[in-house]
Amino acid sequence: MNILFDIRYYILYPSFFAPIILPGLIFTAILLLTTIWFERKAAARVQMRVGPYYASKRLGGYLQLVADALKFVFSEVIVPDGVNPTLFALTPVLVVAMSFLPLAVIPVSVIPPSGSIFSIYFYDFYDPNVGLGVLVGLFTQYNMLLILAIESIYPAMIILMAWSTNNRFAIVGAVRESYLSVSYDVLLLMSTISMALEYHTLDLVKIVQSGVPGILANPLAAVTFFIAMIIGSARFPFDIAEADTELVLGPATEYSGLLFVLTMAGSYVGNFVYALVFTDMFLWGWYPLSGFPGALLTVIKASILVFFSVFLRSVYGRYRLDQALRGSWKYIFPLAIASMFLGLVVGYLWIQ
Amino acid sequence: MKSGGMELDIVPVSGELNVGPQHPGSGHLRIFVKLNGDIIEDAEIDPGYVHRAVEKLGENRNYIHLIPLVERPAILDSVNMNLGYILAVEKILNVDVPERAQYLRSFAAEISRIASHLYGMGILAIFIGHSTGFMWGFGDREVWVQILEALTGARITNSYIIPGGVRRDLTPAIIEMTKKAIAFQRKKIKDWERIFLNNPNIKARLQDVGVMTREQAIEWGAAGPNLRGSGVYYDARKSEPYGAYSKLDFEIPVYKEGDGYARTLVRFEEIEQSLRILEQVIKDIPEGQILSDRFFKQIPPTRLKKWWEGQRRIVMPGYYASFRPPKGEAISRVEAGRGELVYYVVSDGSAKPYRLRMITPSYRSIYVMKNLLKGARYADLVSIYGSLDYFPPEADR
Amino acid sequence: MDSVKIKEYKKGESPFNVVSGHLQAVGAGIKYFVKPQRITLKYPDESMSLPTGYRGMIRLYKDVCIGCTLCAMVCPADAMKMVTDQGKKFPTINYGRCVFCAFCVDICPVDALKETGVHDAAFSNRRELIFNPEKFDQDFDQPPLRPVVRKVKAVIDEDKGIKYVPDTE
Amino acid sequence: MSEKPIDVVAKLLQERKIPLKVEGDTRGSIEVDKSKLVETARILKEIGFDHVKTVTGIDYPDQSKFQIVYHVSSFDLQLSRVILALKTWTSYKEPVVPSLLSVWGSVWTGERETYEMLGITFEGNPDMRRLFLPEDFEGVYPLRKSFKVKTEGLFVDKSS
Repeated sequence: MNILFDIRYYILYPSFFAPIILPGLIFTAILLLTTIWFERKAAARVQMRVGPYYASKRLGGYLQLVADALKFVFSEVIVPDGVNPTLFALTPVLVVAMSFLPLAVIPVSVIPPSGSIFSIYFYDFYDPNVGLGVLVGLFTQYNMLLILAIESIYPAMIILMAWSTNNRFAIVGAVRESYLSVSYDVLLLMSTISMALEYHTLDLVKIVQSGVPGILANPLAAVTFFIAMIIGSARFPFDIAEADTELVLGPATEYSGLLFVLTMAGSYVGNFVYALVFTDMFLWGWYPLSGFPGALLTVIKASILVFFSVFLRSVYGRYRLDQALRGSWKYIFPLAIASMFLGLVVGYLWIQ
Repeated sequence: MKSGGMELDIVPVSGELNVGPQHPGSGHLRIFVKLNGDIIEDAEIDPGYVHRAVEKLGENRNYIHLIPLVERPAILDSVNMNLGYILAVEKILNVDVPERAQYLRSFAAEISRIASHLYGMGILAIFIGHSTGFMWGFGDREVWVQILEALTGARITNSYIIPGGVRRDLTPAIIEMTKKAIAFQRKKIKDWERIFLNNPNIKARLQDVGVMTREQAIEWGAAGPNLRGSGVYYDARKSEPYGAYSKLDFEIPVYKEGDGYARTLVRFEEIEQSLRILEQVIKDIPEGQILSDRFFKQIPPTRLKKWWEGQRRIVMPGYYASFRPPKGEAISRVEAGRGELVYYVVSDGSAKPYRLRMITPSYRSIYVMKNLLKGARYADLVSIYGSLDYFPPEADR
Repeated sequence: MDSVKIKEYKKGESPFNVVSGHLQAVGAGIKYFVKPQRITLKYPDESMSLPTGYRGMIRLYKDVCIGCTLCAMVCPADAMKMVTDQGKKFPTINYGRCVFCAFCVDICPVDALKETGVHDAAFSNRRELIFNPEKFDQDFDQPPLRPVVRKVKAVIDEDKGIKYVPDTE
Repeated sequence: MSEKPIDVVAKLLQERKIPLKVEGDTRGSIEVDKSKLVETARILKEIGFDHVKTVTGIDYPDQSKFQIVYHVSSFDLQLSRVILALKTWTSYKEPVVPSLLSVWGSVWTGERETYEMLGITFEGNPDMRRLFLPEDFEGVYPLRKSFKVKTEGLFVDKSS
C-alpha cells in the first residue's frame, strides 16, 4: 500500500506529472522520435522509397531514430574558432528549454472531484471558472497568455544561438528567423485574442469545458492559428530560416553532435506545444473525458496535428522570406483581424 | 525596388557570401555572392571543380577512344553527348547511316532527353526544398534508364552510337517496355502537375524569378529550354534535322515569359513531345541494317552470324581501332537535354583529332547565370540555378 | 518548318485557385501516402538480375585469343594492355581503369572476350584490380555468397513504374 | 527548299563585300585579318547572326600561329540553319585579338576559356582572368601543342 500511495502522491502530482510525464519531458521525447520517424517514413512513402528499415525490420525501422540519436550523442562537438564556447554550448540548451517550458502550463485534462486517479489533487488545482480541477503543471487562469508569452522567447533564443556561432549563413538565418517571428507571433496572439473575446476568458480550460469546439465557433481563427503554427515551428513550406540549400542549416550551421540534436529538437517541441494549444483551443481538447483518459485524448489529437504538419514536407517546397512575410501580413493578417471581429460579434451575442 | 506591388526601401547592408563548392545548394561550383541586404549585387561564378580536360585529351586519343570520354561530362544525358560527337566525326568520314540506325539514334536520344529533364526537375525541386519532386524525378528516371540498359547494355554510360550506326538493335521486348513506360510517364505527369507544377508554393518560387527577356537570351547566348522559355523558337532538331527527326512529327514548346516557371514548363512539355516521338519511332521504324555498309562488310562473316543474326548486335570491325579520317573540319550540333550541343572537330589526317571543341549547353549557361543572378534575391540563387538546369560537370567538360 | 507558336501561362491567379492548388497538392501527397509506389530495391536481401547483353566485367578465353592487340588498341581508358606470356601476347586488364564500354568485346575478331553479368565485385587493394591473363581467364559468374539473396527482375509497369518480380531462372 | 540557306547568306555578304567560302549547304567560312575582325563581326550581326556558338583557338606550332574560330549563327528561323565560321589568325609573338564582347555578349565564356587555355588575350574584354583552371596555372597554357600529355603504350613487359 505504501508504494501505491507514494506513486499517487509523488508521480501523479500534477505539477510533476504534467511537466515530466504526459505532455512533458518523457512523452515529448518519445513523440519526438516518433515524429521524426513518421516524417521520414511518410516522406518515403510519398517519394517511392522505403525509408528507415534496416535498423529494426519488424518495427519498420523505428529504432533507426534511436540509433541516430545515439550516434549524435557520441559524435564530437566541434567548437569553431572565434566563438565564445560558453555561449556556443549554452544556447542550444536554452533553445530546447524555452521550447519545453510552456508544457508546464498547458492544461491537458480536467480532474473531477472523485473517480479519477488525480482526484486527490482536485482542490489543489481547482479552477473556479469551470468548477473542476485542472491537470497542469502550474495552474493560472491566464494560461493562454502565459503560454504564448513563454513560447515567444524561443525565436529570441534561436537568434542568440545564430549570433553566438559567428557564421555568416547563421546570421542570415537569424535575420530571417527574426522577421518571421514578428509576423507569426502577431498572428498567434490575434487568433488567441479572438478566442478570448469569443469565450470571455483567458483560460483554456473554460474554452474546452464550454462544450463548443473553437473550430466551429471561429474557423477563421483556427486557420490563422494553424498557419502561424506551421510558420512558428519552421515546418515546410516555411522552413525558411533553416533553408538547407540556401543557408546550409541556418542558425544551426556550426553545430554538431549532441548540440545539433538540441537545436533540431527545439522546433519539433515548439510544434508540439502549438499543437497542444490548438487542440485545447479549437479541437475540444479532452472534452467529454476527464482525468487520465482526457489527457491521453488531448495529446493524441495534438500528435496527429504534429504528424500532419511534418507530412507537409513531402508536399511543399519552401517559400521565399519575402513571400512568407507578404503572405502573412497581406493575406493572413486581415484574416486574423476578421477572426477578431467574428470573435467580438459572436462573443457579444453569445453570453455564457 | 518594386516587388509584388510593394515598395521596399532597402537599407544598404553589404556583405559577401561564398556559396560552394561545399554547400548543399551549389554543386561543384563556387559562386561568390556580393549581397546588399537580401539582394545579390554581383555574382562571380567560379566553375572548373570537375574539369576533365576533354579538349586536351581529345587531341591525344584516337577517335574511337573519345566516345566514352565525351559522354562523361553529362553522364545523365550521355546518348546526346555521344550522338553529337559521332555526327561531327561522320561528317569528316563522309559516312551514310542506314535508316534504321537513324531511328534508333533518335529513340535513344529521346529517352536520354526524358531522363535528363527528369533529373533536372529533381534538382530544381530539391533546390527549392521540394524533396518529393527530387525523389520522383530520380524515380521516374529509373524507368527510362532501365530501357536504356536493356537496349545498350549499360545504365547510363551507354557508348551506344558508333560512327556509321549504332551498336545494338531494338528487340520486341524493349518495344513492349517502352510502350508501358510511355503510359506510366503520362499518368505520372498528371501527379507531377498536382504536386509540383500547379503547387502554389512552387509557382511562387519560380514565377517572375530570373526573368530573361528574348533580347537578353539571344545576347547572352542561352541554349535549349532556357532559350525557348524566353520566347525564342529555336531547336537544333528542327533547324538542322539529324537522326530521324526530319521524318518525325513533334512540336517545340516555346514560352514567352522567360522566368523560371516558363523554363520548367518548357521542360515538362518537352517530355510529352519526347513521348510522342518515341511512339512514332516504335510505329515507323523501318527494317534493315543498323551499321553503314562500308563498315558492315568488314565484319568477319562468322562473327556476323553469331552476333548480328543471333543477338541483333553489331560487332566492330578492326577498322575502328585507329581509323584515320581525311583532312578537314566539321561542326555538328544536336539538341541535347539541356540545350544545343556543339562539337567542332578538326582533323589533320591522323588517327587523333587535331582539335576537338565541345560546347555544352551548361557551358553557355555560365554567362546567363552570372547575368541573371545580378539583382536577384539571395533565396532566388538556388531557383535560378535550378531552373537553368545548370550541371557543373557538363559546363567544365 | 512548322508554324511558330509562342505560349504564355496564366499569371496572378484568384485566391480560390490558390486554395484549390494547395488542396490538390496535399491531396496528391495523401494519395501517394495511402497507396505508395515503391521502386527501391532492398538491396542486400534482394538483388537485381541483369538483362542479357549487360556490359559487366569482362573475361578472357585464353585458348581462343590470337594476340592481335586490337582490344588494347581500342580500349579508351588504357585499361587493357598486352603482356607477353610464353612467347604469346595476351591482354591484361586493370579494372581500376576499365569503363565497361565493351569496345574490346565488340572488336575481338575471334570472340575471345566475353562480357559477364557481374558488376558488383569488391577488391581489397588496387593491385588486385589488375588481372593477369590467368586470372582474366577465369569465370566471373559466381553464385552469390549469401543464399538468402532473392534474385528479382525489374519489369516496367504502367501503374507503378518499376515492379520487381522474382526471377525464375 | 529551292534555295540553299547558305546562298541567301552568300548574297547578303557579297553586297557587303565580304568573301565567303561556301562549305556545304548550311556551312560557310569567312577568313579575315584580325584588324578587320570587329568590323566583319558587326556586319554579320547586322545581317542577323545574333550569337556565337563557340570561340575556338587552335594552335599551329609549325607556323607559330594561332587560329581563332568564331562559329556564328542565328536564332532566326531561316538563318538558324546556317553556321558560319569566322576565322582569324594571330602570331605567337603577339597573341592579342580584339574582343568581340561589344558585338556578341555570348563570346564571354569562350574568350575567357581561350585566354586561359591558349594564352590569347582578347583586347577589350574586362574579364581576362582564369575561368576553369585554378589560379596558380599562371603561364601554362594547356591547349598549346607544347603542353604534352603523358601517354602509355599498348604493351607491358610483365603482368603485375
